[in-house]
Amino acid sequence: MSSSPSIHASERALKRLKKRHARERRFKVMGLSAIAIAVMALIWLLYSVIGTGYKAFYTHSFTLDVEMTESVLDPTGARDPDALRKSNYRRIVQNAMYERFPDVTDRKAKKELFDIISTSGAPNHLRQMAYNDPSIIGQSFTITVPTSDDVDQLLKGNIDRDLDESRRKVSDRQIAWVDQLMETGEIKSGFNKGFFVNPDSRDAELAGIATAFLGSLMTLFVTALMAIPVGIGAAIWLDEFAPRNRFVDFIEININNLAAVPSIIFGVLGLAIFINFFGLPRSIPIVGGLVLGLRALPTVIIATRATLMAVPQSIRDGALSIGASHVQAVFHHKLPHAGPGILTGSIIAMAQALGETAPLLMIGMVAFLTEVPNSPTDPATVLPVQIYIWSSNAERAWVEKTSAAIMILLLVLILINGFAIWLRNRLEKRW
Amino acid sequence: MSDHIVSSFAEDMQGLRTELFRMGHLVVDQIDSSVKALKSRDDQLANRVRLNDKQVDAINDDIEERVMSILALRHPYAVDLRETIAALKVARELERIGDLAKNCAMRVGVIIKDDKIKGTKKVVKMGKQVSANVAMAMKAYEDRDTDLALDVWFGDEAIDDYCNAVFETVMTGMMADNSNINGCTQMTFFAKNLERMGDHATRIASASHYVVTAESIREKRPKSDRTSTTRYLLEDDDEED
Amino acid sequence: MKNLLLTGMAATALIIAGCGGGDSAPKKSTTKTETTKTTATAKKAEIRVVGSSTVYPFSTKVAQEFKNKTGQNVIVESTGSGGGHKLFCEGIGSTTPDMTNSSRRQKKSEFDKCGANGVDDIIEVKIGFDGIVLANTIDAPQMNLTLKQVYQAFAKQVPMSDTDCTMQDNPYKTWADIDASLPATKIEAYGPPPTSGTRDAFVEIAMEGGAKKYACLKELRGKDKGAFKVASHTLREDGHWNDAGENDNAIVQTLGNTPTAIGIFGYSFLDQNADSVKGANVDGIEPTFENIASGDYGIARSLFFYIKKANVAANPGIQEFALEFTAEEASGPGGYLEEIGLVPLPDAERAAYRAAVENLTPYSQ
Amino acid sequence: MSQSKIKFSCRDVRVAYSGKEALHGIDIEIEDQGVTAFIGPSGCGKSSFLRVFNRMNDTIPGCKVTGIVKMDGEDIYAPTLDPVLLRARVGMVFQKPNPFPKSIYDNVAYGPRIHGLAANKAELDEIVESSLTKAGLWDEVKDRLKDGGTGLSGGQQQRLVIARTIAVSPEVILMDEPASALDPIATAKLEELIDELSKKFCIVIVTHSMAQAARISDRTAFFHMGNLIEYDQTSNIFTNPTDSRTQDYITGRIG
Repeated sequence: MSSSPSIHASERALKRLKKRHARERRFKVMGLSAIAIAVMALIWLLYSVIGTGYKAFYTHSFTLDVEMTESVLDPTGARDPDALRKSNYRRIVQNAMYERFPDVTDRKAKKELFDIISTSGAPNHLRQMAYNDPSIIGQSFTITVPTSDDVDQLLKGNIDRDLDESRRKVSDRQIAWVDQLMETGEIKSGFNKGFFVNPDSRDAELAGIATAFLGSLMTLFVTALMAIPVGIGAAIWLDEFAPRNRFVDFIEININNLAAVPSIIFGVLGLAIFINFFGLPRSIPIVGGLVLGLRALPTVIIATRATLMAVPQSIRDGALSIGASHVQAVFHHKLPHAGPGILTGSIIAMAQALGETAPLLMIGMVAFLTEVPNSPTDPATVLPVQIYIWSSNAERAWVEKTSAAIMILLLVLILINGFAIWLRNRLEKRW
Repeated sequence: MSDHIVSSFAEDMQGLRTELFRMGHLVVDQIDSSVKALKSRDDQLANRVRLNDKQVDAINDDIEERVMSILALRHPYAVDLRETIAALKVARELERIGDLAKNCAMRVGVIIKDDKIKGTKKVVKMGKQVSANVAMAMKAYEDRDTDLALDVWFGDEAIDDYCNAVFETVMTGMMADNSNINGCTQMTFFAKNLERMGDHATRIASASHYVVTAESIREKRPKSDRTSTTRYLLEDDDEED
Repeated sequence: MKNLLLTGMAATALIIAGCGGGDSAPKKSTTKTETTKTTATAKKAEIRVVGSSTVYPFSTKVAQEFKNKTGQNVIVESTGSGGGHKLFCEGIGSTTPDMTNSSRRQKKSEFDKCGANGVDDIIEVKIGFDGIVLANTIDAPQMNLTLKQVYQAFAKQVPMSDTDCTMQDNPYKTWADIDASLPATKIEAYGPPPTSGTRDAFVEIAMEGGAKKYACLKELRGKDKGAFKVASHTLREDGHWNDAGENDNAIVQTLGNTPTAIGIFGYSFLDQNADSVKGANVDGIEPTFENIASGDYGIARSLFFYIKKANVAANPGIQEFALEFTAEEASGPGGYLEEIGLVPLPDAERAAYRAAVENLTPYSQ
Repeated sequence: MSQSKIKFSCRDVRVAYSGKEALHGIDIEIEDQGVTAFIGPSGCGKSSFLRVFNRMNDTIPGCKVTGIVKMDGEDIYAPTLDPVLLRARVGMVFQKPNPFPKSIYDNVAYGPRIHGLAANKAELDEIVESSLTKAGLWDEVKDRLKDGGTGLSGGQQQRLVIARTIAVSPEVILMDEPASALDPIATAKLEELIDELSKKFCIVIVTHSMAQAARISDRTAFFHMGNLIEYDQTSNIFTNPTDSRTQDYITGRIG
C-alpha cells in the first residue's frame, strides 16, 4: 500500500460515503414506518373489533317464575303437541312479569315491563318445553331466559343512562326495574353460550353463529375436496406431463388470469353452472363449496406449480436414473418434496375461500336460516355472510354481535394459517 | 505455439528456458576457457574456470527449484510435462559438463609446468569439437530441432576418435620420456574429460528430441572410444550407456 | 413415500371431524335459549323467500316465529327487490322461490315476465310502510325542510324559477342559499346508492314530490313523463350528494363525524339511534312512528310480498307463513314487526290483504 | 483398445436441443472393462453425450438424439426398448449429490423396491447392506440407517447415491462430474471407490479435472465443440496427445 492517502479516504469519498449511509438510514426509516403503519392498522382493527366484540361473549339472563296456565295454553285439554305449539306463550310470560311487579297497572308501563325480557326468546322457550312434554301444562316452575337486547345493552353500558329518556331505547321505569332485578339477582350476567350454539335470529339476544360456522366448515370441506385434488392434479400435469405448445401456454395464462378475476364472477359462474344448468338448490354448502372451489382452484394450481418448480430437478433426475418411471419420479419424489409447500398453499387458498362473501351472494347463501345444517345439502350460510347480514341490522346490539362474529372468523383464519405453518414446519423438519 | 491461458504459467516456463540457455552458454564458455587455458598455458584463466563452476552449480540449483515449483503448482501435462522433465535432465547434464570443465582446468596447472608434454594441439582441437557439440545440443533444445539433435548424437563419434588419437600421442610421449608421466597422465585425463562432456552433449540432444517427440533417441549411439576398455585401466566413472 | 397424500387425507379427515363434531353439538345440548328442536319434528318442505333487503328484517322475524310455531323452515334471502322478482318469475315448482319481498310494487314488466314463465296466479300482499328520514347528528340544529327544499338541495339541475323551466345546474351551495331561514352550512348529504331500494323510494317520493312544487315541472309531468323523470330523479354529482354504502349503519356513523351532514336512511335506523341522530321535519311533520303510520309524514313507502299460488298446493306451509305474516300479532298495531320498525297499514287495508291471503286471490296489474 | 469387450458402440451420434446441434456425429466404442473418462471444455457436449447412454436426454424437452447407440450389440434407441429398463441397467451419478429426502435405508432400497428385486424384507436388507458396503459407506452409516440421507456430508451423500445406483445391479455406471462438489479428501475416497467399482462395473465418467481423469481412468476421450477429438489410453492423452487441440486443452492453452 502506498503511503499517500487512499482514494477511499479522500474528502469526496467520505462525502459520498456519508450520503450512502444517509440513504440507507432513510430507507430503514421508511421501511420501519411502513411496518409501523401496518402494525398500527392491525392493532386498530383488533382494538375496534375486540373492544366492541368481547361484550357479545357474555349476556344477561332473567330468572322468572312462570305458571303454565292451562286455560291460556290448552283450553280444550287435548294436549295436542302441534296445537300446543301455536298457543299463546307470550301471555304466560306477560302474566309472569306482571305477577313479579304487581304494582304495574298502566298499559304502557306493562308493555315496557314485558320488554325487559326477550319477547321472542322467553315464550319460545316455554313453547319448546310444552311441545316436548305437554304434561307440564298447569304446573309452575322457574325459567331462565335472556333479557331483551336493549336491557342487555343498558347493563353493558352501551346505552347512556344520562341521556334524555326520549332519546334512548330504555325508559326510566325500565332502568329502575332492571336495577332492582340486578340487586335481587334475578338478572345475572353470564357466558353467552347461545352465541355459539344458536342459529341466526332476528332478535339480537337470541342470535348465534352456529349455522354460519357449520355452514363455513361444510362449505370449506366441499371446497377442499374439489380444489385441492383437482388443483394439485392440474398443476402436476401442467408441470410434468403437458406438451409444450400454444394450447398449454394459453391454458397457463388463463389460469393466472383466473386467479385475479373478481370473486363475484365465480358467483355468476356458479349460478349459471350449478344452479341454472345442473339444477342444484340455492343456499346449500355443496354449491357454495363448488363455487369457492372454482375460486380457489387457480390459487391452488399456482401455489402447487410454484412449489413443484422449486423442487430441484436433481431429485427427479435421481429417480429417473435408477429406472423410476416418470409418474413414479413425480409421485414418489417430487410431490413429497413439494408437499409442505403445496399444503401451505392449499390451506391459504382455503383460508381465502373462508373469507369470501361476494360469490356466495349470487348463489343464495345470504339467507336467513333458523336451523343449523346437518349436511352439506341443507341450506346454510357462512361466517362472512353472517357478518355482512348482521352489520346492516338496525338494532344497537348487533354491533357487538358483528364484531364478535368477526373475532370468530379471525380466530378460525389464524387457526387455519397456524395449522398450515405447524404442518409445514413439522413436515420440513423430518429431513 | 499458443500461450497458456494462465500467463504466469507461460512466464514460468519461459523463465525455466532462459535459465537453461544461460547455463548452456556458461558451460560452453567454461569448456572453451579451460581449453584456452591449456593452449595458452594460462594458469590464471584456469583458475577462473575453477571459480566459475560455482556459478554453474548455482544455476543448476535454481533450475531444480523452478522445476519443482512448476510441477507442484502447475501440474504440467503433455509437452509442458516433457519440457519440464527435460529441463531437469539437461541442467543435470550441463552441471556434469561444468564439473568436468572445472576438472580439466585443475589439471592445466600441472600440465603447463612441463613444456614437453605432447598432444596439446590435439586436445585443443578436440576441446573445440566438444564445445561445439554442447553448443549444438543446446541449440537443438532451444529450437526444438530434432535433426540437429540427431547430428549431435552422431557427431559424438568424431570426439571419440579425437580422444583415441590424444591417448596414442600422449602414450607414445610417455614411453619415450618417463620424466613427465605426471603431466602426461593429466593430459589423458583432460582428454578423457572432454570425451565425457561429449557423451553428456548427446544426452542433452536426446532430451531435446524427447521434448518434441515424447521419445528419446532410440538409435544405437556410435561408440569408438576404446580408451577405457581396451588398452588401459583407468579409473572409470559413472558412464552408462 | 405417500407422505403428501396421507397428510392431505389427515387434513381432510380433520375437517370432517370438525364438521361432524360441530354438527352434533347443538343437537345434544338443549340450551335454555334454544329456539329450534329438529329431532322431534319430521322435516317439512322448506319455504323459500327472496327479495327486498328492506323487507328482509320483517320477513326473517316472521320466519323465526313461524319456525317456532310450526317447525317449518323458511329460508329468506336478501336479493334486493329487482333480484327477487327476477328469481320469483323464473318459473313454478320447488326449485323456484315461493315468495318474494319487495319494497315497491311489482312492475308491469316483471308481472309480464312472470306470466310468460307460467307464473300466472300471484297474490300481492302489502304489509306496511317504511319511512325514509333525513337526519343529522343530535348536536346540530333541528332541520325543518319542505319537499321543495329537498329537491332544491339534491337535484342535479333545477328550474330557473317557478314558471321558467329552463334547467340550470344546481346553484345552491349552502342551505341558506335555498332559504334564509335555513343554516348557512354546506349542503352535504350521505344517502343510499342507486342499487338500493331506499334510494328508489327517496327519489320517487321526495324528489318527485319536491319537483312537482315547481308549477312548470308539474306541467311537464303531464306532457312528458320522461323529461320530468330526468329532471326529478337525477341527483347532483358536484360533491353535495354522496353515495354511501348499502349499509345504513355506516351512514349513521358518518353523521356523528360530520355535524353538518344530512343522512338519508330508513326510519328504523333513526328509531334505533335516537341517542345520536335526529330526523329532519319534512313539510313541518316530524318523522315519528305515529306520523308515518297516519300518512302525515311525506316520505314513506309501502312494503309488499308476493306469493306464487302454484307452489302453495305442493307446500301448504306457504299460505300458513303468509297468514302468520299478515296476522295481527305480527303486522298489526303492537305486533312484533312493529317492534322492529314496521309501520302497520290502516285497519281496512290490513283486513283486505289478510282476506286475499286466506282466499289466495290473485291480483292483476 | 485391445482384447477387452466392447460395451457401447456409437455410430454418428448427434444430439440436438430444440434443433440446435450440440454433438456433431460421434463415433466411439466404450470398453466393458475399466474406466472411460470424458474430458473437454464446458459446453463441449461431453455431459450430453454421457446422457445418451441411459437416455436421460429423453427427459429434457426438445432434446433429440440421432445415430446408432448399441449396448452389447443391442440398439438402445430402438422403439421397442423401454428406457425405464435401460436406466436400471445403466445407472447414473450426478454432479451434485442428490439423495432423496428420505432415510438412508429408503434411498438405497428405493430402486430394488420399484424394480421388485427383493422378495422380502430380509432380501431387501441384504441388498441395502451390500450396496452400502460396496459404496464404502456401510461402516459409517450402519447405525443410522433411519436417518435422513440429506444429513450426510457431501462425500457421504455422493457415495450414498452410488450405493443407490448399484443397489439396482446395473451393468454400467455413468458419472457426471461426481466429485465437482466435494473436498479433496472426499474426492480421494470417491476416486478410490471408483477404482474399486471399475472391477465390477463398466464406468464412464465426465470430469472437469484433468488430474482426476488422469488418476482414475484407463481411457480418455477428449471432446471439443461437439466433436470427439481424441480417444486413447489415458497415459497417452496426458503425455503425448496427437491432436494439437487436445494438447492445448490439457496443457491449458488457448485453443
